[in-house]
Amino acid sequence: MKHTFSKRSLFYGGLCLAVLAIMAYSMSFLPSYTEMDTPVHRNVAERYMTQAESETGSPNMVTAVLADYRSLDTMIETTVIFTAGVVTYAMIAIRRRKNYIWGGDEDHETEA
Amino acid sequence: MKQKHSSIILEVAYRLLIPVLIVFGVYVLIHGEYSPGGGFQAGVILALAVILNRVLEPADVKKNYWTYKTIALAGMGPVIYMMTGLLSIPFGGHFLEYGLLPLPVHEVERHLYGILFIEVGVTLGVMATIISIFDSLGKVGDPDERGNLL
Amino acid sequence: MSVAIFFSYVIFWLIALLYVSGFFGMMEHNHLVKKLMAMNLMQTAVILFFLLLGQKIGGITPIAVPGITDIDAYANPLPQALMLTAIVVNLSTTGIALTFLIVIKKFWNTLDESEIMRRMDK
Amino acid sequence: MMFVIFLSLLLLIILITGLIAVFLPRLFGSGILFSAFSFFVVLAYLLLSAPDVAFTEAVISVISIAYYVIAIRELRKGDLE
Repeated sequence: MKHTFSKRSLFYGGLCLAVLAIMAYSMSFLPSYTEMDTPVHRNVAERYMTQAESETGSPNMVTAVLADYRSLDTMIETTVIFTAGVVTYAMIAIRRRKNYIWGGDEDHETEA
Repeated sequence: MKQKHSSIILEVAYRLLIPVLIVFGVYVLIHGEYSPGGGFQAGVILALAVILNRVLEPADVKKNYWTYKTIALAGMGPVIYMMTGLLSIPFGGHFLEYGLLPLPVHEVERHLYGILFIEVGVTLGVMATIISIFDSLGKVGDPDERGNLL
Repeated sequence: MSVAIFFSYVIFWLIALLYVSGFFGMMEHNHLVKKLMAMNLMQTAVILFFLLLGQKIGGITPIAVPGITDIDAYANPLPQALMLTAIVVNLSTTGIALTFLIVIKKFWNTLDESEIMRRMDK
Repeated sequence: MMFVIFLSLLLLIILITGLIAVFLPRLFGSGILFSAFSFFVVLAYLLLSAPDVAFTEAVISVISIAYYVIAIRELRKGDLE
Protein backbone atom coordinates (compact mmCIF):
# COMPACT_ATOMS: atom_id res chain seq x y z
CA MET A 1 0.00 0.00 0.00
CA LYS A 2 2.92 2.33 0.68
CA HIS A 3 3.59 4.20 -2.51
CA THR A 4 7.15 4.67 -3.77
CA PHE A 5 8.27 6.43 -6.91
CA SER A 6 10.51 4.37 -9.12
CA LYS A 7 12.31 4.74 -12.42
CA ARG A 8 9.10 3.87 -14.24
CA SER A 9 7.27 6.86 -12.76
CA LEU A 10 9.88 9.12 -14.37
CA PHE A 11 8.75 7.80 -17.74
CA TYR A 12 5.12 8.39 -16.78
CA GLY A 13 5.96 11.93 -15.73
CA GLY A 14 7.52 12.58 -19.10
CA LEU A 15 4.44 11.25 -20.82
CA CYS A 16 2.27 13.58 -18.73
CA LEU A 17 4.49 16.52 -19.67
CA ALA A 18 3.99 15.63 -23.33
CA VAL A 19 0.21 15.60 -22.83
CA LEU A 20 0.48 18.93 -21.03
CA ALA A 21 2.44 20.38 -23.95
CA ILE A 22 -0.24 19.29 -26.42
CA MET A 23 -2.91 20.80 -24.21
CA ALA A 24 -0.96 24.05 -23.90
CA TYR A 25 -0.67 24.27 -27.67
CA SER A 26 -4.41 23.76 -28.17
CA MET A 27 -5.10 26.16 -25.30
CA SER A 28 -3.85 29.04 -27.42
CA PHE A 29 -6.80 28.57 -29.79
CA LEU A 30 -9.39 28.65 -27.03
CA PRO A 31 -11.46 31.80 -26.53
CA SER A 32 -10.82 33.51 -23.24
CA TYR A 33 -13.92 33.87 -21.16
CA THR A 34 -13.90 37.62 -21.60
CA GLU A 35 -15.09 37.32 -25.20
CA MET A 36 -18.83 37.45 -25.70
CA ASP A 37 -19.03 36.47 -29.37
CA THR A 38 -17.74 32.94 -29.19
CA PRO A 39 -19.77 30.21 -30.97
CA VAL A 40 -20.62 28.66 -27.61
CA HIS A 41 -22.73 31.67 -26.72
CA ARG A 42 -24.15 32.43 -30.11
CA ASN A 43 -25.70 29.61 -32.07
CA VAL A 44 -28.38 27.62 -30.27
CA ALA A 45 -27.80 28.95 -26.79
CA GLU A 46 -29.23 32.29 -27.85
CA ARG A 47 -32.64 30.74 -28.44
CA TYR A 48 -32.42 28.84 -25.16
CA MET A 49 -31.72 32.01 -23.27
CA THR A 50 -34.32 34.22 -24.92
CA GLN A 51 -37.23 31.86 -25.64
CA ALA A 52 -37.06 29.36 -22.78
CA GLU A 53 -39.49 31.09 -20.46
CA SER A 54 -42.11 31.90 -23.07
CA GLU A 55 -41.94 28.51 -24.77
CA THR A 56 -41.77 26.13 -21.81
CA GLY A 57 -43.01 28.27 -18.94
CA SER A 58 -40.04 27.40 -16.79
CA PRO A 59 -37.79 30.23 -15.60
CA ASN A 60 -34.96 27.85 -14.83
CA MET A 61 -33.22 27.55 -18.17
CA VAL A 62 -31.18 24.50 -17.19
CA THR A 63 -34.35 22.54 -16.43
CA ALA A 64 -35.91 23.78 -19.65
CA VAL A 65 -32.94 22.59 -21.70
CA LEU A 66 -32.64 19.33 -19.80
CA ALA A 67 -36.27 18.28 -19.69
CA ASP A 68 -37.86 19.98 -22.67
CA TYR A 69 -35.49 20.84 -25.51
CA ARG A 70 -33.20 17.87 -24.99
CA SER A 71 -35.52 15.44 -23.25
CA LEU A 72 -34.55 12.52 -25.46
CA ASP A 73 -31.01 12.76 -24.06
CA THR A 74 -32.35 12.65 -20.53
CA MET A 75 -34.48 9.60 -21.32
CA ILE A 76 -31.49 7.64 -22.62
CA GLU A 77 -29.47 8.82 -19.63
CA THR A 78 -32.08 7.51 -17.20
CA THR A 79 -31.85 4.19 -19.01
CA VAL A 80 -28.07 4.26 -18.58
CA ILE A 81 -28.42 4.71 -14.82
CA PHE A 82 -30.93 1.88 -14.69
CA THR A 83 -28.49 -0.32 -16.60
CA ALA A 84 -25.81 0.47 -14.00
CA GLY A 85 -28.15 -0.74 -11.25
CA VAL A 86 -28.97 -3.94 -13.13
CA VAL A 87 -25.27 -4.69 -13.75
CA THR A 88 -24.40 -4.16 -10.10
CA TYR A 89 -27.23 -6.42 -9.01
CA ALA A 90 -26.27 -9.10 -11.51
CA MET A 91 -22.62 -9.12 -10.51
CA ILE A 92 -22.87 -9.05 -6.72
CA ALA A 93 -26.30 -9.79 -5.36
CA ILE A 94 -26.98 -12.95 -7.36
CA ARG A 95 -24.55 -15.38 -5.87
CA ARG A 96 -26.19 -18.69 -5.03
CA ARG A 97 -26.38 -20.00 -8.57
CA LYS A 98 -24.99 -22.94 -10.46
CA ASN A 99 -21.86 -22.27 -12.53
CA TYR A 100 -21.26 -19.07 -10.64
CA ILE A 101 -17.98 -17.90 -12.06
CA TRP A 102 -16.29 -15.78 -9.45
CA GLY A 103 -17.62 -17.21 -6.24
CA GLY A 104 -14.91 -19.72 -5.34
CA ASP A 105 -15.70 -23.03 -3.72
CA GLU A 106 -17.86 -21.85 -0.84
CA ASP A 107 -20.86 -21.12 -3.04
CA HIS A 108 -21.13 -24.62 -4.38
CA GLU A 109 -21.60 -26.05 -0.90
CA THR A 110 -24.83 -24.24 -0.26
CA GLU A 111 -26.71 -25.50 -3.26
CA ALA A 112 -25.88 -29.18 -2.74
CA MET B 1 -37.71 2.75 17.14
CA LYS B 2 -37.60 -0.28 19.40
CA GLN B 3 -34.21 0.24 20.98
CA LYS B 4 -32.42 3.48 21.60
CA HIS B 5 -29.35 4.19 19.57
CA SER B 6 -25.95 4.04 21.10
CA SER B 7 -25.22 7.76 21.01
CA ILE B 8 -27.21 10.97 21.02
CA ILE B 9 -25.88 11.96 17.62
CA LEU B 10 -27.32 8.91 15.91
CA GLU B 11 -30.63 9.40 17.73
CA VAL B 12 -30.93 13.01 16.59
CA ALA B 13 -29.88 12.06 13.09
CA TYR B 14 -32.52 9.39 12.92
CA ARG B 15 -35.39 11.42 14.35
CA LEU B 16 -34.60 14.80 12.81
CA LEU B 17 -32.64 14.34 9.66
CA ILE B 18 -34.64 11.73 7.79
CA PRO B 19 -38.04 13.54 7.76
CA VAL B 20 -36.35 16.78 6.76
CA LEU B 21 -34.53 14.98 3.96
CA ILE B 22 -37.75 13.47 2.62
CA VAL B 23 -39.65 16.76 2.70
CA PHE B 24 -36.74 18.59 1.10
CA GLY B 25 -36.49 15.96 -1.61
CA VAL B 26 -40.14 16.34 -2.57
CA TYR B 27 -39.76 20.14 -2.49
CA VAL B 28 -36.76 19.98 -4.81
CA LEU B 29 -38.72 17.74 -7.17
CA ILE B 30 -41.84 19.86 -7.53
CA HIS B 31 -40.09 23.23 -7.33
CA GLY B 32 -37.36 22.32 -9.79
CA GLU B 33 -38.76 24.47 -12.58
CA TYR B 34 -38.43 27.71 -10.66
CA SER B 35 -35.24 27.22 -8.64
CA PRO B 36 -32.12 25.05 -8.79
CA GLY B 37 -33.11 21.46 -8.53
CA GLY B 38 -34.87 18.82 -10.51
CA GLY B 39 -35.23 15.12 -10.94
CA PHE B 40 -31.67 13.95 -10.29
CA GLN B 41 -31.15 15.97 -7.14
CA ALA B 42 -34.52 14.98 -5.70
CA GLY B 43 -33.82 11.32 -6.42
CA VAL B 44 -30.45 11.44 -4.74
CA ILE B 45 -31.81 13.26 -1.68
CA LEU B 46 -34.64 10.74 -1.24
CA ALA B 47 -32.14 7.91 -1.66
CA LEU B 48 -29.97 9.55 1.03
CA ALA B 49 -32.88 9.33 3.48
CA VAL B 50 -33.30 5.61 2.81
CA ILE B 51 -29.55 4.97 2.99
CA LEU B 52 -29.31 6.82 6.31
CA ASN B 53 -32.08 4.56 7.59
CA ARG B 54 -30.19 1.50 6.41
CA VAL B 55 -26.98 2.58 8.06
CA LEU B 56 -28.60 3.44 11.40
CA GLU B 57 -31.02 0.52 11.72
CA PRO B 58 -29.32 -2.63 10.45
CA ALA B 59 -31.68 -4.98 12.26
CA ASP B 60 -34.81 -3.50 10.70
CA VAL B 61 -33.25 -3.37 7.28
CA LYS B 62 -32.56 -7.09 7.29
CA LYS B 63 -36.29 -7.69 6.94
CA ASN B 64 -36.68 -5.14 4.15
CA TYR B 65 -33.86 -6.37 1.98
CA TRP B 66 -35.54 -6.81 -1.38
CA THR B 67 -33.01 -5.93 -3.99
CA TYR B 68 -34.93 -7.31 -6.92
CA LYS B 69 -37.96 -5.25 -6.00
CA THR B 70 -35.78 -2.18 -5.84
CA ILE B 71 -34.57 -2.97 -9.35
CA ALA B 72 -38.19 -3.28 -10.49
CA LEU B 73 -38.93 0.14 -8.96
CA ALA B 74 -35.92 1.55 -10.79
CA GLY B 75 -37.30 0.17 -14.03
CA MET B 76 -40.54 2.05 -13.42
CA GLY B 77 -38.71 5.37 -13.88
CA PRO B 78 -37.82 5.06 -17.59
CA VAL B 79 -41.25 3.48 -18.18
CA ILE B 80 -43.02 6.55 -16.75
CA TYR B 81 -40.75 8.75 -18.86
CA MET B 82 -41.52 6.87 -22.06
CA MET B 83 -45.27 6.75 -21.32
CA THR B 84 -45.31 10.52 -20.94
CA GLY B 85 -43.55 10.78 -24.27
CA LEU B 86 -45.89 8.35 -26.00
CA LEU B 87 -49.00 10.04 -24.59
CA SER B 88 -48.85 12.93 -27.04
CA ILE B 89 -48.63 10.73 -30.15
CA PRO B 90 -52.40 9.84 -30.39
CA PHE B 91 -53.19 13.56 -30.21
CA GLY B 92 -51.13 14.40 -33.26
CA GLY B 93 -47.80 15.27 -31.71
CA HIS B 94 -44.31 13.88 -31.89
CA PHE B 95 -42.57 11.83 -29.25
CA LEU B 96 -42.12 13.93 -26.07
CA GLU B 97 -44.01 16.93 -27.47
CA TYR B 98 -45.58 18.33 -24.32
CA GLY B 99 -47.65 20.98 -26.00
CA LEU B 100 -50.24 18.43 -27.09
CA LEU B 101 -50.72 16.56 -23.83
CA PRO B 102 -54.43 16.00 -23.09
CA LEU B 103 -54.69 18.38 -20.15
CA PRO B 104 -57.36 21.10 -19.78
CA VAL B 105 -54.88 23.96 -19.36
CA HIS B 106 -53.13 26.48 -21.54
CA GLU B 107 -50.39 25.22 -23.84
CA VAL B 108 -47.47 26.73 -21.94
CA GLU B 109 -48.74 25.16 -18.73
CA ARG B 110 -48.89 21.77 -20.43
CA HIS B 111 -45.12 22.04 -20.85
CA LEU B 112 -44.81 22.52 -17.10
CA TYR B 113 -46.90 19.44 -16.37
CA GLY B 114 -44.95 17.41 -18.91
CA ILE B 115 -41.67 18.42 -17.28
CA LEU B 116 -43.12 17.50 -13.89
CA PHE B 117 -44.22 14.05 -15.11
CA ILE B 118 -40.88 13.12 -16.62
CA GLU B 119 -39.07 14.40 -13.55
CA VAL B 120 -41.15 12.07 -11.40
CA GLY B 121 -39.87 9.27 -13.63
CA VAL B 122 -36.27 10.43 -13.35
CA THR B 123 -36.62 10.71 -9.56
CA LEU B 124 -37.95 7.15 -9.23
CA GLY B 125 -35.24 5.75 -11.47
CA VAL B 126 -32.32 7.52 -9.81
CA MET B 127 -33.56 6.89 -6.25
CA ALA B 128 -34.14 3.18 -6.67
CA THR B 129 -30.92 2.67 -8.62
CA ILE B 130 -28.81 4.34 -5.96
CA ILE B 131 -30.44 2.32 -3.18
CA SER B 132 -29.96 -0.85 -5.20
CA ILE B 133 -26.27 -0.16 -5.84
CA PHE B 134 -25.74 0.58 -2.15
CA ASP B 135 -27.47 -2.66 -1.15
CA SER B 136 -25.50 -4.68 -3.64
CA LEU B 137 -22.17 -3.14 -2.65
CA GLY B 138 -22.63 -3.47 1.07
CA LYS B 139 -24.73 -6.63 0.99
CA VAL B 140 -26.97 -5.34 3.76
CA GLY B 141 -28.28 -8.88 4.27
CA ASP B 142 -25.16 -9.99 6.08
CA PRO B 143 -23.51 -7.58 8.50
CA ASP B 144 -20.04 -8.46 9.75
CA GLU B 145 -19.21 -10.29 12.99
CA ARG B 146 -20.11 -7.45 15.33
CA GLY B 147 -23.33 -6.64 13.53
CA ASN B 148 -22.15 -3.37 12.01
CA LEU B 149 -22.91 -2.35 8.51
CA LEU B 150 -20.02 0.05 7.95
CA MET C 1 -2.92 41.95 -22.63
CA SER C 2 -5.13 42.83 -19.76
CA VAL C 3 -5.09 41.15 -16.38
CA ALA C 4 -8.41 39.34 -16.90
CA ILE C 5 -7.23 37.64 -20.10
CA PHE C 6 -3.97 36.64 -18.41
CA PHE C 7 -5.84 35.11 -15.48
CA SER C 8 -8.23 33.31 -17.78
CA TYR C 9 -5.25 31.47 -19.27
CA VAL C 10 -3.99 30.77 -15.75
CA ILE C 11 -7.33 29.08 -15.11
CA PHE C 12 -6.94 26.99 -18.26
CA TRP C 13 -3.47 25.96 -17.11
CA LEU C 14 -4.72 24.94 -13.67
CA ILE C 15 -7.49 22.82 -15.18
CA ALA C 16 -4.97 21.18 -17.50
CA LEU C 17 -2.74 20.47 -14.50
CA LEU C 18 -5.69 18.87 -12.67
CA TYR C 19 -6.40 16.67 -15.68
CA VAL C 20 -2.76 15.68 -16.04
CA SER C 21 -2.42 14.92 -12.34
CA GLY C 22 -5.37 12.55 -12.63
CA PHE C 23 -3.72 11.01 -15.68
CA PHE C 24 -0.44 10.58 -13.83
CA GLY C 25 -2.13 9.08 -10.77
CA MET C 26 -3.99 6.63 -12.97
CA MET C 27 -0.79 5.39 -14.58
CA GLU C 28 1.42 5.56 -11.52
CA HIS C 29 -0.65 3.80 -8.87
CA ASN C 30 -0.72 0.05 -8.57
CA HIS C 31 -3.72 -0.05 -6.26
CA LEU C 32 -6.96 -0.16 -8.20
CA VAL C 33 -9.06 1.98 -5.80
CA LYS C 34 -6.50 4.77 -6.12
CA LYS C 35 -6.75 4.46 -9.89
CA LEU C 36 -10.49 4.98 -9.60
CA MET C 37 -10.01 8.13 -7.49
CA ALA C 38 -7.57 9.50 -10.05
CA MET C 39 -10.16 8.86 -12.73
CA ASN C 40 -12.63 10.95 -10.75
CA LEU C 41 -10.07 13.77 -10.73
CA MET C 42 -9.93 13.66 -14.52
CA GLN C 43 -13.72 13.79 -14.80
CA THR C 44 -13.86 16.79 -12.49
CA ALA C 45 -11.30 18.58 -14.66
CA VAL C 46 -13.37 17.97 -17.79
CA ILE C 47 -16.55 19.27 -16.11
CA LEU C 48 -14.75 22.40 -14.87
CA PHE C 49 -13.44 23.04 -18.39
CA PHE C 50 -16.91 22.85 -19.94
CA LEU C 51 -18.42 25.10 -17.29
CA LEU C 52 -15.65 27.63 -17.80
CA LEU C 53 -16.45 27.79 -21.52
CA GLY C 54 -20.07 28.62 -20.64
CA GLN C 55 -19.22 31.49 -18.31
CA LYS C 56 -19.17 35.16 -19.34
CA ILE C 57 -18.05 38.34 -17.64
CA GLY C 58 -20.71 39.23 -15.12
CA GLY C 59 -22.90 36.30 -16.06
CA ILE C 60 -25.55 35.59 -13.44
CA THR C 61 -27.14 32.20 -12.82
CA PRO C 62 -29.35 31.05 -15.72
CA ILE C 63 -32.66 31.49 -13.92
CA ALA C 64 -34.77 34.14 -15.62
CA VAL C 65 -35.14 37.29 -13.53
CA PRO C 66 -38.10 39.46 -14.57
CA GLY C 67 -36.81 42.65 -16.12
CA ILE C 68 -33.48 41.32 -17.37
CA THR C 69 -33.84 40.30 -21.01
CA ASP C 70 -30.27 40.88 -22.15
CA ILE C 71 -28.68 37.68 -23.43
CA ASP C 72 -25.22 38.59 -22.22
CA ALA C 73 -26.43 38.93 -18.65
CA TYR C 74 -26.93 35.20 -18.14
CA ALA C 75 -24.38 32.42 -18.11
CA ASN C 76 -24.82 29.83 -20.83
CA PRO C 77 -27.27 27.11 -19.74
CA LEU C 78 -26.29 24.57 -22.40
CA PRO C 79 -22.94 23.36 -20.97
CA GLN C 80 -24.52 23.26 -17.51
CA ALA C 81 -27.32 20.96 -18.68
CA LEU C 82 -24.83 18.69 -20.42
CA MET C 83 -22.55 18.52 -17.39
CA LEU C 84 -25.50 17.74 -15.11
CA THR C 85 -26.00 14.45 -16.92
CA ALA C 86 -22.22 13.87 -16.95
CA ILE C 87 -22.06 14.10 -13.15
CA VAL C 88 -24.90 11.62 -12.65
CA VAL C 89 -23.34 9.17 -15.11
CA ASN C 90 -20.09 9.68 -13.17
CA LEU C 91 -21.79 8.32 -10.05
CA SER C 92 -23.05 5.18 -11.78
CA THR C 93 -19.58 4.68 -13.29
CA THR C 94 -18.14 4.77 -9.78
CA GLY C 95 -20.70 2.24 -8.57
CA ILE C 96 -19.99 -0.20 -11.39
CA ALA C 97 -16.22 0.21 -10.98
CA LEU C 98 -16.43 -0.56 -7.25
CA THR C 99 -18.53 -3.62 -8.09
CA PHE C 100 -15.84 -4.82 -10.48
CA LEU C 101 -13.21 -4.20 -7.79
CA ILE C 102 -15.11 -6.38 -5.32
CA VAL C 103 -15.36 -9.13 -7.93
CA ILE C 104 -11.63 -8.83 -8.69
CA LYS C 105 -10.81 -9.07 -4.99
CA LYS C 106 -12.93 -12.20 -4.70
CA PHE C 107 -11.31 -13.83 -7.73
CA TRP C 108 -7.63 -12.85 -7.41
CA ASN C 109 -7.57 -12.07 -3.68
CA THR C 110 -5.51 -8.95 -4.33
CA LEU C 111 -5.96 -5.44 -5.71
CA ASP C 112 -2.38 -4.86 -6.83
CA GLU C 113 -2.36 -4.43 -10.56
CA SER C 114 1.15 -5.72 -11.28
CA GLU C 115 0.46 -8.74 -9.09
CA ILE C 116 -2.70 -9.51 -11.06
CA MET C 117 -0.86 -9.11 -14.35
CA ARG C 118 1.94 -11.39 -13.13
CA ARG C 119 -0.54 -14.09 -12.15
CA MET C 120 -2.38 -13.72 -15.45
CA ASP C 121 0.76 -14.48 -17.44
CA LYS C 122 1.29 -17.75 -15.63
CA MET D 1 -11.74 40.84 -11.87
CA MET D 2 -12.17 39.37 -8.40
CA PHE D 3 -13.84 36.39 -10.04
CA VAL D 4 -10.73 35.19 -11.84
CA ILE D 5 -8.47 35.61 -8.82
CA PHE D 6 -10.89 33.74 -6.57
CA LEU D 7 -11.31 31.01 -9.13
CA SER D 8 -7.58 30.54 -9.61
CA LEU D 9 -7.03 30.33 -5.84
CA LEU D 10 -9.87 27.84 -5.55
CA LEU D 11 -8.47 25.75 -8.39
CA LEU D 12 -5.08 25.73 -6.67
CA ILE D 13 -6.72 24.40 -3.48
CA ILE D 14 -8.61 21.81 -5.55
CA LEU D 15 -5.37 20.69 -7.19
CA ILE D 16 -3.53 20.32 -3.88
CA THR D 17 -6.43 18.52 -2.16
CA GLY D 18 -6.90 16.14 -5.07
CA LEU D 19 -3.20 15.31 -5.23
CA ILE D 20 -3.08 14.62 -1.48
CA ALA D 21 -6.24 12.50 -1.74
CA VAL D 22 -4.83 10.40 -4.55
CA PHE D 23 -1.32 9.96 -3.15
CA LEU D 24 -2.17 9.38 0.52
CA PRO D 25 -1.02 5.88 1.53
CA ARG D 26 -4.20 5.07 3.46
CA LEU D 27 -7.44 3.98 1.86
CA PHE D 28 -10.03 5.35 4.32
CA GLY D 29 -8.17 8.62 4.80
CA SER D 30 -8.01 9.15 1.09
CA GLY D 31 -11.77 8.58 0.88
CA ILE D 32 -12.39 11.25 3.52
CA LEU D 33 -10.03 13.69 1.80
CA PHE D 34 -11.88 13.03 -1.40
CA SER D 35 -14.99 14.52 0.21
CA ALA D 36 -13.01 17.66 1.03
CA PHE D 37 -11.97 17.79 -2.61
CA SER D 38 -15.63 17.56 -3.63
CA PHE D 39 -16.50 20.43 -1.28
CA PHE D 40 -14.02 22.77 -2.93
CA VAL D 41 -15.24 21.64 -6.33
CA VAL D 42 -18.77 22.64 -5.29
CA LEU D 43 -17.48 26.11 -4.38
CA ALA D 44 -15.83 26.39 -7.80
CA TYR D 45 -19.07 25.44 -9.55
CA LEU D 46 -20.95 28.08 -7.58
CA LEU D 47 -18.35 30.64 -8.60
CA LEU D 48 -18.88 29.64 -12.23
CA SER D 49 -22.58 30.52 -11.70
CA ALA D 50 -23.87 26.98 -12.13
CA PRO D 51 -26.05 26.36 -9.05
CA ASP D 52 -27.73 23.31 -10.59
CA VAL D 53 -24.43 21.56 -11.18
CA ALA D 54 -23.16 22.59 -7.75
CA PHE D 55 -26.27 21.18 -6.07
CA THR D 56 -25.93 17.91 -7.94
CA GLU D 57 -22.24 17.61 -7.12
CA ALA D 58 -22.83 18.40 -3.44
CA VAL D 59 -25.50 15.73 -3.14
CA ILE D 60 -23.72 13.15 -5.23
CA SER D 61 -20.38 13.46 -3.41
CA VAL D 62 -22.16 12.27 -0.24
CA ILE D 63 -23.44 9.16 -2.01
CA SER D 64 -20.04 8.67 -3.63
CA ILE D 65 -18.27 8.70 -0.26
CA ALA D 66 -20.84 6.24 1.09
CA TYR D 67 -20.09 3.93 -1.83
CA TYR D 68 -16.35 4.23 -1.30
CA VAL D 69 -16.56 3.55 2.43
CA ILE D 70 -18.84 0.56 2.13
CA ALA D 71 -16.83 -0.90 -0.75
CA ILE D 72 -13.53 -0.41 1.08
CA ARG D 73 -15.02 -2.22 4.06
CA GLU D 74 -15.93 -5.05 1.72
CA LEU D 75 -12.50 -5.00 0.08
CA ARG D 76 -10.53 -5.18 3.33
CA LYS D 77 -12.42 -8.16 4.72
CA GLY D 78 -9.78 -10.77 3.91
CA ASP D 79 -6.74 -8.65 4.75
CA LEU D 80 -4.91 -9.45 7.95
CA GLU D 81 -3.00 -6.20 8.38
